[in-house]
Amino acid sequence: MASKAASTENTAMSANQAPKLNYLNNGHSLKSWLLTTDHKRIAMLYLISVTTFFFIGGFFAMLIRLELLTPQGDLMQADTYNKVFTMHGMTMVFFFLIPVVPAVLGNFLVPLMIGAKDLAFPRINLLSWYLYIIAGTLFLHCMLIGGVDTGWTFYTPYSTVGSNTNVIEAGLAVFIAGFSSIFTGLNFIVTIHRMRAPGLTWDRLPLFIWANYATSLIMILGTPVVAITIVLVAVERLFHLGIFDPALGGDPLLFQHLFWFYSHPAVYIMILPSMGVVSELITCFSRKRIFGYKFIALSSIAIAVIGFLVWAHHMFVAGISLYAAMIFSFLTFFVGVPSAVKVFNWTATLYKSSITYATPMLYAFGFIGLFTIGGLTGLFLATLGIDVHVTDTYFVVAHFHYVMVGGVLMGFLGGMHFWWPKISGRMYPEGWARLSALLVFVGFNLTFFPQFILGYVGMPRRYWQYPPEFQVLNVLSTAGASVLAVGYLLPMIYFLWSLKYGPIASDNPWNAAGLEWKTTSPPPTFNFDETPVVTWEAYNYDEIPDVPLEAPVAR
Amino acid sequence: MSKFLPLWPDSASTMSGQVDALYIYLLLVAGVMTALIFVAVTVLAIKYRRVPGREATQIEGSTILEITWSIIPFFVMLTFFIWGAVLYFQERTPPANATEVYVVAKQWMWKIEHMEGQREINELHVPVGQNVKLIMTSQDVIHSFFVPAFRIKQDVLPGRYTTLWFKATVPGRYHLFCAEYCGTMHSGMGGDIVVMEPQEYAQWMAVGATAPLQDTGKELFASLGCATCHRFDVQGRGPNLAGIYNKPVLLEDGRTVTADENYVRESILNPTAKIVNGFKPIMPTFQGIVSDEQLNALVAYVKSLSQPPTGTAGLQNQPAVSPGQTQNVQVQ
Amino acid sequence: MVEQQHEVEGDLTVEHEHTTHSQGFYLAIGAALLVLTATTVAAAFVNLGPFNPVIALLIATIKATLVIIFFMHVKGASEKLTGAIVVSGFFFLAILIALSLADYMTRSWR
Amino acid sequence: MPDSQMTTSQATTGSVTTMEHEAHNPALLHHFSDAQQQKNAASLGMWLFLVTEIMFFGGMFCAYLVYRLAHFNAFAAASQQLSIKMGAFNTAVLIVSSVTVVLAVKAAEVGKRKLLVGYLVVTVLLGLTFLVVKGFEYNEKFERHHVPGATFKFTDTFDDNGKQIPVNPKEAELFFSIYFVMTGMHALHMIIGCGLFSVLAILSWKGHYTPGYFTPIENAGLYWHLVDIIWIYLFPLLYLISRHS
Ligand code: HEA
Ligand code: HEA
Ligand code: HEC
Ligand code: CUA
Ligand SMILES: [Cu+2]
Repeated sequence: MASKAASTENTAMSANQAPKLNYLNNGHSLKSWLLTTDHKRIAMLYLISVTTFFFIGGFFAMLIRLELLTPQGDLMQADTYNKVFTMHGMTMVFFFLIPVVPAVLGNFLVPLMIGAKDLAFPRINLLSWYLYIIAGTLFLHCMLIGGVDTGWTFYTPYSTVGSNTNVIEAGLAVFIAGFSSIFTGLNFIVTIHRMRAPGLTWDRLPLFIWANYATSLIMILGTPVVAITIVLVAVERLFHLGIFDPALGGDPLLFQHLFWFYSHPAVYIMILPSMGVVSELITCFSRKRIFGYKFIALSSIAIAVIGFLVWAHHMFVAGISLYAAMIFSFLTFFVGVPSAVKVFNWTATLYKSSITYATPMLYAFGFIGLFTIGGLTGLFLATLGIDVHVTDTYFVVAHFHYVMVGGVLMGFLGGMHFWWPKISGRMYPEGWARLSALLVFVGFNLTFFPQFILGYVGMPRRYWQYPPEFQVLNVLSTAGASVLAVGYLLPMIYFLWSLKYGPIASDNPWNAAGLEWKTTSPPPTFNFDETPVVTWEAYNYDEIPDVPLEAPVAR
Repeated sequence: MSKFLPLWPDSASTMSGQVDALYIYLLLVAGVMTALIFVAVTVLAIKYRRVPGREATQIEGSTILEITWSIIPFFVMLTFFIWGAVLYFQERTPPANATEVYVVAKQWMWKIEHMEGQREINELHVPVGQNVKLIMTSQDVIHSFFVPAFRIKQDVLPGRYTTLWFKATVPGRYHLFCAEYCGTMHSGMGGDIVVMEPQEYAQWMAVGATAPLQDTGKELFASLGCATCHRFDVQGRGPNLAGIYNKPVLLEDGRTVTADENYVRESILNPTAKIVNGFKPIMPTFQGIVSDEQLNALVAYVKSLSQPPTGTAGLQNQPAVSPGQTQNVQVQ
Repeated sequence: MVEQQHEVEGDLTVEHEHTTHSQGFYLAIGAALLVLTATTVAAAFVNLGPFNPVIALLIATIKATLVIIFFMHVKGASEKLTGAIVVSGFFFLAILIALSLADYMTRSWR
Repeated sequence: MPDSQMTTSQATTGSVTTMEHEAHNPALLHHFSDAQQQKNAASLGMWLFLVTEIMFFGGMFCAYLVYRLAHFNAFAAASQQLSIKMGAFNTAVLIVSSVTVVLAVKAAEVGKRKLLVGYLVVTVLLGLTFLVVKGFEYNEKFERHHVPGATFKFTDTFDDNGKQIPVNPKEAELFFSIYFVMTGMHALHMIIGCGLFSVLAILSWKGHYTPGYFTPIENAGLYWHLVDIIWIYLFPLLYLISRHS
């Protein structure tokens, strides 16, 4: 349907050469977008929708920070605050962070990087976006009719008997979003197995593909469990089929087991694709093959698999058995190893390289630094004796923002800058981009570093009011959040600006190695004019001339 | 703790120093690792910045390096695990001679029952130097008992008991927080732990004491008809409950369980869930008949039927002696 | 109805090996499944102590394996990948159950 | 369902390529290089989907096991209120339907259109039989107040031999909660399966499938077998607890 001859309607292009038919100008009607099966267009649909949800979630974050400026709960009611942080968490996790890298960059890049014309099931891909939109709309509706206040974790029995907000609707939204994510994962796995270009063997795959493969495994194996868990909560609320109800001899901790069986691996759904992005960025901007390709590739799989063995580290004080706690703590440390392998290999790649400080690379540096801090504090939490004190305090809040915002979001922004020329055919303004990278980094640390201290001195999370001695640190955090907000608004503005005014990008502005750079920018609807045949390893930067790159030379 | 910019929490229990020590160790390791990576990245990024004419040298990787930097962090993490697990074991194993206090949480308050019968709300008075074991349950949703100055925390669940123990070391008033999100006034569900010198504590105890908890339990035991089946002289239709607490019980299906608080609680609420070997499943359920507070009293009574392992055990075994008096003897 | 059991017809466009078995074979497997069902029911009424659930699950597993291997053509037909996927599905389910039970079974330990 | 979608052969994107597909394989989509690749992709996709189904039910099986261990006596007493006759009958019905499905796939493979349609229709009928029996069972539960909630009552504390096991009705309620959730989810899958096969039967009748292309039938078959397997476990776990005592 996207195939209407488009050249006639194509007046928006301000290029000097005749624009080639590409996925963007191949049909301009709304219908050609809403019914597209082109993975690149679906990626763009996702980009628009997840960005929307990011700003909604960010809006709630600002409300949280404003409320916490003073110790008394004076900006809003306690109930309102509870809804605000719940909807912040749910929006950010289920409607932003889980889909963000796989569904936007993954959707766009997986077929391109493996030399395929599209994902294996293009219509399921579109279906998965629609599911996401249905879920998102439902969640928005849920917010408008009063929201939900269970925390993003839906803990029973509060979610079944305690709360009188719209738990079922929010649950249904998460349930549907889950299926969207399952279909994305399924599509990726099949595509990676079945659609690789001739010669593209598993040991030649870009690390981004490996990362998305590992992510997809988690999506397929974990998401159904959270889906059924949420169904059980809904059923308990609706029909009083008490599955977790202690009055019937049910165990509320069983809910937590089932929930975290998915939701711990889910944090790797978030981080793994971003790690894949970072591998791409580091190699390109240091003009080097990656150090320890095999180990980085396998560590993604290792993280995905081991990630399923550690879930009860969220339940150390919840009342699980002493021995189970020890087993889970022990297993948790195993996830640290493959993560460490990645960090060390990225660092080693820099050795004897030739580094350009383009914006994507700045984000990659930011990722390494912040993920290291976030990950190491994860080890604090995995340490039993410490977790007892810091669990459910701001220490945990700081930990996960370091990995999720400092890690995933940094990786995503780095990737967006890196592939923007491929996506849009335009360059973004480098100067502004570097400024915003700096703002994000500084603002981020100012926001979340004080929270580590807050947590250790004992400020519990999900608190609407707090003892006055915690105020100074909270003020710092709120100040940081305002800087952060500016840092996030900037890219949004200049990306939009560059769509019209940015310099036209060449097919391969960074001189990068991946297959995605071997087609035009933006790529044609079926990606490659002829199917590429791969005869080289990934990141063969030794064979690519180190000519000056387009972007850092300010245009 | 600075009242303006607290950077470190108060330290007021035997646990807090130990947790701090481990925390400092972790901070050191994490600090070193972070510094290492930050410095490495910065130095490499500057040293190998793009210079026209110089090309990157391609290096493929090194298995030896990979193994080294997998194994070393792993062993470092192993030290975290071991130290942390030892501490946790200590945190989760109440000493046998601890004074027991029952805690009932509900939205959004803490109800506290001392063995001596004292009741408090949102405040817990304890003497310095005394091991205190909290036996906690919730009437509605999950809450969490959190005392930052003691570095302890435990979720409080509906339908069962969880326990927590501490030994306060410094007199003073410390925050008690609810750390598990439990609804509207979650952030208001706090209170104070008041740690007192033993004499002061004894005075406080002496005021307003009612019947000791296990006495209430004893009355209930009679009035609810438990005593018709559970007799202490001859074998009744139910097992003799004297001395069962904390002892292994052989069940009908061959399993053995320890008769801890949760077992006693379950035996009253869901008697058929675990049937004692040699008995018929005839005990009726008391679910919905006894309240959480009454349950606590019954459990306290059943426990009081067991002789304590050592002579210096908690107060609950000498109901005859006035609490104030014993308290002085108690303090070690 | 089913007169001929010819394996191949002329107009195949996909060169794919035939994976199915004969009709009689399927009926035999079906019969075996029915017999096993009867066995489970019967076994449930015999007191085998702790082995009752074991037997029940064992028979169920045999039945499931028959269905997977012969009806779903995991053996012989498709590649190893299919087998790997089935196995990994059950493997992660086993992790869920085993580690959850690791908590429940040890709660009363001291 | 991943593959039923492919059956609608209006290969929408890339209108040029739709013309190129091979004569006997109307559903070859433009982005696959050949029919074999498409078939392999579809089958891999289906198997992955089945894994998600395993995990979906797996969550419930996990809950079931945990509670069965904690409340064995109540589970036994409650389980004995279920009708073995209906359960066993339904098990048999499902097994037979699995046979008809596999025969349908075979018929498709050798291009016997009428036979294929016949088997599919029989399968749907068997599926409906299962659901009707299930309906009777549910109805009985309503009548006997075995449906969890305010009206729940559990006084039938006698086992098959007339021995009394007084269980806390609350624990029995827990069993019935799990019973309804698990069998309900299973029934939902049966309903979906019946719908699926009805559509496939119509499409087969219209001659959509050839020996060269019958992937949707194969994949729907796989789905049906999985639903069967889940019941194979549900039956002993729910109906056959401690029947001997
Ligand atoms: C992207 C998301 C993400 C990621 C990647 C991680 C990664 C990790 N997380 Fe985190 N976590 C969350 C998101 C994430 N987490 C969220 C959202 C929560 C809270 C949920 C809620 O309650 O709302 C949480 C909570 C959480 C808890 C529970 C806290 C509590 O509630 O009490 C724990 C406990 O073990 C934990 C541990 C870890 C560990 C060990 C890792 C590891 O994977 C980290 C591994 C990385 C490294 C270790 C760094 C790199 C390594 C080196 C530089 C090597 C050097 C190391 C040594 C020499 C030791 N996390
Ligand atoms: C991807 C995940 C993600 C992301 C990106 C963020 C981003 C942020 N988060 Fe969030 N957070 C979570 C996931 C995330 N969070 C989760 C899972 C929880 C737990 C919830 C729970 O307990 O259930 C949580 C909880 C949480 C808390 C704890 C609440 C509590 O326990 O009481 C706080 C407090 O500071 C916080 C702050 C922030 C801030 C300041 C940002 C900033 O990074 C956001 C910056 C972005 C913007 C600000 C948007 C861009 C700017 C605009 C839209 C301009 C217009 C805005 C205005 C100024 C009105 N978050
Ligand atoms: C009808 C008789 C009867 C009544 C009334 C009764 N019980 Fe029991 N109780 C039994 C029997 C029989 C057992 C052993 C079988 C079992 O475990 O269910 C038992 C077991 C117990 C146990 C576990 C004992 C062990 O050795 O492990 C406790 C604790 C207990 N009862 C407490 C109580 C309390 C408290 C009450 C009153 C509120 C009470 N019982 C009322 C008959 C009774
Ligand atoms: Cu009680 Cu939070
Ligand atoms: Cu986790």
